[in-house]
Amino acid sequence: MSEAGTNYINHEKGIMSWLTTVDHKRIGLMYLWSAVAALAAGGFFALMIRFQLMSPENDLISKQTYNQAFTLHGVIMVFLFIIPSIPAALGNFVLPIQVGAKDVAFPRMNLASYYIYVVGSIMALAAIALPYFIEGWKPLDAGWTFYAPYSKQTAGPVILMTMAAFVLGFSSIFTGLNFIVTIHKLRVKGMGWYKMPLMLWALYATSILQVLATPVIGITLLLLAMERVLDIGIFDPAKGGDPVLFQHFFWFYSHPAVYIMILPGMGVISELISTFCKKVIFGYNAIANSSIAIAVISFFVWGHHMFLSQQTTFSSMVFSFLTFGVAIPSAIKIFNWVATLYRGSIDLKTPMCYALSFLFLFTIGGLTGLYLGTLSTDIILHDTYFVVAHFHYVMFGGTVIAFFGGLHFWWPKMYGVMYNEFWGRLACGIIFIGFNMTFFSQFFLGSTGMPRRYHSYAGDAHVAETWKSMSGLSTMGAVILGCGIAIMFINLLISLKTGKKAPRNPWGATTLEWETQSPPVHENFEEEPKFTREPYSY
Amino acid sequence: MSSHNTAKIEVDKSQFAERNVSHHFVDADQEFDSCKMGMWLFLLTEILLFGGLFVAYVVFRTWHPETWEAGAEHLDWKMGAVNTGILIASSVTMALAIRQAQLNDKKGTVMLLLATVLLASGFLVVKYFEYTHKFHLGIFPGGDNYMFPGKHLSNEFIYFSIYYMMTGLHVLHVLFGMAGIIWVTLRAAKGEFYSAYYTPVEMVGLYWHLVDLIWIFLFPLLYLTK
Amino acid sequence: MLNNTLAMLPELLPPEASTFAKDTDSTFMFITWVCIFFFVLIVGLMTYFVVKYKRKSEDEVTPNISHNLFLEIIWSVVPIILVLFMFYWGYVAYAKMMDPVAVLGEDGGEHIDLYVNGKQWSWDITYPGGFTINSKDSLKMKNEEEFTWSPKELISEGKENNITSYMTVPVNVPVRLSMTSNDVIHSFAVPAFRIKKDVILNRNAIIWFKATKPGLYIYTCNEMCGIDHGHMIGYLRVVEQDEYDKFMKALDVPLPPEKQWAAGKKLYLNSCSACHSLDGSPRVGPSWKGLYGKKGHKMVDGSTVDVDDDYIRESILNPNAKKAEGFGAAVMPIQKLNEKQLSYLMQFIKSPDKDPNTKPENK
Amino acid sequence: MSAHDHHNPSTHHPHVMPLSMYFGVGFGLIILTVLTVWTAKFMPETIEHYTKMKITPTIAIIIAMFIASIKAALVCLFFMHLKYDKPLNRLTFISGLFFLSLFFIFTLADTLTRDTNPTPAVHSYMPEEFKTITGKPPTPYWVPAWVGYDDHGHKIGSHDGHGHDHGDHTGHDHDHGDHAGHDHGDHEGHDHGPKDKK
Repeated sequence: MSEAGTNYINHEKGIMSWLTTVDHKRIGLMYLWSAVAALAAGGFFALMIRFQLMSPENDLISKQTYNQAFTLHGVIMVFLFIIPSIPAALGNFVLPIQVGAKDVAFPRMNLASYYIYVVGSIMALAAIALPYFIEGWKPLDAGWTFYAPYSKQTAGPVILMTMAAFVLGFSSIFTGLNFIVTIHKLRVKGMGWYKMPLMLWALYATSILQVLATPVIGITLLLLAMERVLDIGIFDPAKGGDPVLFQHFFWFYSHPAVYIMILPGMGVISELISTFCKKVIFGYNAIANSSIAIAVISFFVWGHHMFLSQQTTFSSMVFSFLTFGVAIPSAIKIFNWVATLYRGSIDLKTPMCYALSFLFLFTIGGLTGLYLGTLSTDIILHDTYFVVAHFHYVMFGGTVIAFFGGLHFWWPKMYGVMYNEFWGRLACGIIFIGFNMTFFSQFFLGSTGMPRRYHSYAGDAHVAETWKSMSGLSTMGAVILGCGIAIMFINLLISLKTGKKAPRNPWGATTLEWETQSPPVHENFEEEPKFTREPYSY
Repeated sequence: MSSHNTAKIEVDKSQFAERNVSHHFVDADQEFDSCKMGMWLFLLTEILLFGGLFVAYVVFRTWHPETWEAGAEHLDWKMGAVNTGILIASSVTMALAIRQAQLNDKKGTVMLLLATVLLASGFLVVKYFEYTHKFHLGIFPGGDNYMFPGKHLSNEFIYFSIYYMMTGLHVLHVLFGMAGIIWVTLRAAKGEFYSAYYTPVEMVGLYWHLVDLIWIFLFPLLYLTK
Repeated sequence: MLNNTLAMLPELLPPEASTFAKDTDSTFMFITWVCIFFFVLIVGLMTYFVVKYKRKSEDEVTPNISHNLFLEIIWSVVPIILVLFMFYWGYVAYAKMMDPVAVLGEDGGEHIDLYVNGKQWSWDITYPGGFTINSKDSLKMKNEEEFTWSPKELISEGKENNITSYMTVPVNVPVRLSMTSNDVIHSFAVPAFRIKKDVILNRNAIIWFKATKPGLYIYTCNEMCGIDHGHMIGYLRVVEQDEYDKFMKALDVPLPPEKQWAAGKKLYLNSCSACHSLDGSPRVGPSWKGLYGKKGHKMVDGSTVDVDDDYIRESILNPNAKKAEGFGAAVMPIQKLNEKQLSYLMQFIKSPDKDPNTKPENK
Repeated sequence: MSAHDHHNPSTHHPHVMPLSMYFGVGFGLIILTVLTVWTAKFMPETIEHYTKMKITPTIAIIIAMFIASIKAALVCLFFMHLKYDKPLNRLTFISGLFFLSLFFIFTLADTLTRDTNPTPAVHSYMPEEFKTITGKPPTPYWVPAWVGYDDHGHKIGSHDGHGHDHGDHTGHDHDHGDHAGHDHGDHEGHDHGPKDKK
């Protein structure tokens, strides 16, 4: 079919061949580097926040800049980085190969999704930059949640940013839609549903969420923009509207959205643990079904973000009850992964190091969720640093760590080179330490009552010392964390130049993507793939 | 599932351009099924997009039923009924256009698609008169713009906010649908669609039926509130 | 040993200063122990497995353990039972907090009603008698004073007005906060009391609490509300009943003369400006421009009066006794003002244009 | 169909419906539209004329939604071919309705139970800001099906003699003040119009 030595990277040359490609692998790479750029930007704002909060009465940056920093940190990390990171970057790359197809079901739509993402990103960038150039515009400071009526009142470019998020939503919908159809219709002959790699289950569950939840954020943001333009009064209490309704709308998407973020991470971890234990995954059906269960249940629980927002006690009770329903499938997954380790042949390669730190961090993230799902303890913790810490343990300790692990796992497949194991593992260790320093300290900040989004903090006599020392620790950790991530990417980038050539299957994994060459040829497989062995059969 | 009159139709090669299946699909059935499933998923997103507005409608209506009744007084249910009829008729012509494409009737397909566009423009014309009438009365969308001078309840504008949001979004969908129909009409005129390949007509048709579907609910909810 | 180790950790929770704290904290500690148990279990097993089953050779063969129904049932059912407990305790405590009338008794006992009004970017707490304490004052005051600040000393030093800078509640008396917002969403939180609730414009929120431990505590705004969100904090004192009485008395001390006119203006803006203009144009009622001191002010019934202190006083307290000409149809609501507020307002009416205290010669 | 005839598109065979089906369904839709209008506009009077029974807006909307659902089902099943389609597509559509219903149910679970929110304590020292909170937060107004409405859209039984003539589009009379007060009279949004004191 193709000459020896050609692959999807050198199959066509020139910048135009990339910009007009419909090859899912190339689109995956473009998504990957765009998301990494977003990570860098979001990280920059995160460091800005941390340096500001290093000591109590700090005035490193102005209040206005601080508010902008946490808003943009949230918006960029959520909409530009985490949501596309695993599904659109890694998922795009591996999903069609894992199902044994030549491409996703709608390749042109896939490219369109990328360009929509680019347009959305440019709009977001404009919303960040324009206030510094246009007279009368103020930096965006409504927080990534855009809660009405503050988002109606603030002078920042809320409309531009909500429209950016609206556009990015389409990108997300297109990716999800593509994945669902690809998994349903393009699986290689012989691959039944329960013979799919767990990564596919996770991506499938994610896609369901993307397709079903994203339109609701679309209409929410549209209504918010209309609220600002026309003053329609649906969310504005001054006009007889209901800001709590905005929160219902917002969280109907944004709660499932955190599962859009974490589920693909869980899929990656399933692959990693099984591969590097060289052992069949424990409880395949349980893990697969729990992915779907999480996806469905996540639609029932959004109200746990609103226990104190004048939602009625009745519905808080219902939401709290259902929230615990989502804890169970997550717990089941963790137990299954640990059980997979039992009597395995554990090889501590870099991706496995990430998988293990995922287990450690996600366990903390998941368990601390229990405090927030419980009604009475949520009263102490709601809108404090505890929530920030919990969220980062799940999103960073979960998704981003899984993303890094997956990136190392599939790097040889993407670029056909092996990175340096020593530096890879070292970076993983530094990230692990830096992360825990940054965010574990924030649990104490939150439980003692330090609210989030505070530019400076005094604290009352009882907790002033705690707040001061923990914030300082957190800032130190953030610096270490940033260094770790930098080392990781430098190591990966250096490998492009100097890395050993990767074999077809460097890890001894069982899924279909390892049966093609590294990097794969243009249409993925040199010859028609055959589904000869089930995943995880060692 | 075998059906009555399939597979017996001869394709006139002089009239139609034969089409190949995209490279990554195994066969035409797989391609058609994939497209259709993709379209259904897309329609789901549309349903949920409008879902938000319907939720807002129900919430505010249960809170302020008297506002709803007062607001609906200003709507002309006759115009709404006419528009409902127009959209139903356009749905019929759209469905028939797909049928004619399946039957290799190029001319019929094009004519029916054009009829659909025509009916859609009729819908827009009626909507135009409705909107301008309201603007004339001072009923503009939004709390600050609402300046209807007659007697009204203090929060009546919320009814019209929701009215304008719902119908406005629906009108946008009508416009997108029309663009889609014109696009497939042009392609149909070139003879690109025939019994084995009419996927775009079918997709645009599904979209158009959804537009009709949403109006079916909007009509009683907005116009027949009394 | 364990206690020593725990003592080295930073404080986990703020001091327990209300009746809610016990319920909440016991649930909190229960969850904490569950978390510690599962964390140690999971990470312990993980570490043990990683050490024990580290790959020794490339061609190791692993057993095919695909699942174990018994284990899977165990680790599904045990968490379900545990979270049901969490849910139940959490709900019971939360319901008590959200509507604790049944516990504290709306009419069954004494309670204090305070009004909390969140605005960008401070809290107004209104006390019986209409006195309002602003959170910014306590912030200022706290920065000036040491943490060892003692209200008793201040009173003995004659700095009563300093006391009134702090929101103050008595110990062991139920307090009901009716809360609303002036603009965007704020969230009133007192970590030491374990209470928190969002406040929304045009919407009322209620929190009950009963403080149990005297001291100085922080209260915060927890919902992003704009540029100064981080400064929308204040300090409140929990004091014994006798000190609370002193506090209420201190509130009752008249304002210093230079602040009285401003207080009157505030009253005007709150209650009078809708009907009485200051620029001479008639609204629902007569304008106040040049009103004071006017001789022969015509009434509806044809009589005339001189506008002096007595007339103004009567017009405020019994507004419809004498109506000015041209305003016969207007009905002015009776104003509920106490003596002090009345005197502030009258100072303002006498000289609506400028504060007489700044230019004594105008008097 | 074998995997070898990659470029032979004629493997797809359409499922053609008879013309009668399209016209039948179209006709049915028109009839149901007429029925909707009749039930909403004329049926209440007819029924009241003969049985003295009031058709409340709640009943009316339930009937209208029922008919609309039938119409929607007709469009989905026949025009959109769901009846003859793959079960997967039917499942897709139904799952959408399922998740939409979740959106409705859980949002309404909150908004319809709002009356459990307490009113502010009433004291003479209540600050201005609280006086604008009239009674309750947006009161859930779950109109019981047996409560009727009079011609002015007011609940039957609430005789406050404050008739609103909504048909009068040009009315500039004494109620103009009501309109002017609308800009800042936001709180009235929570009140029921007829009870406005102005």
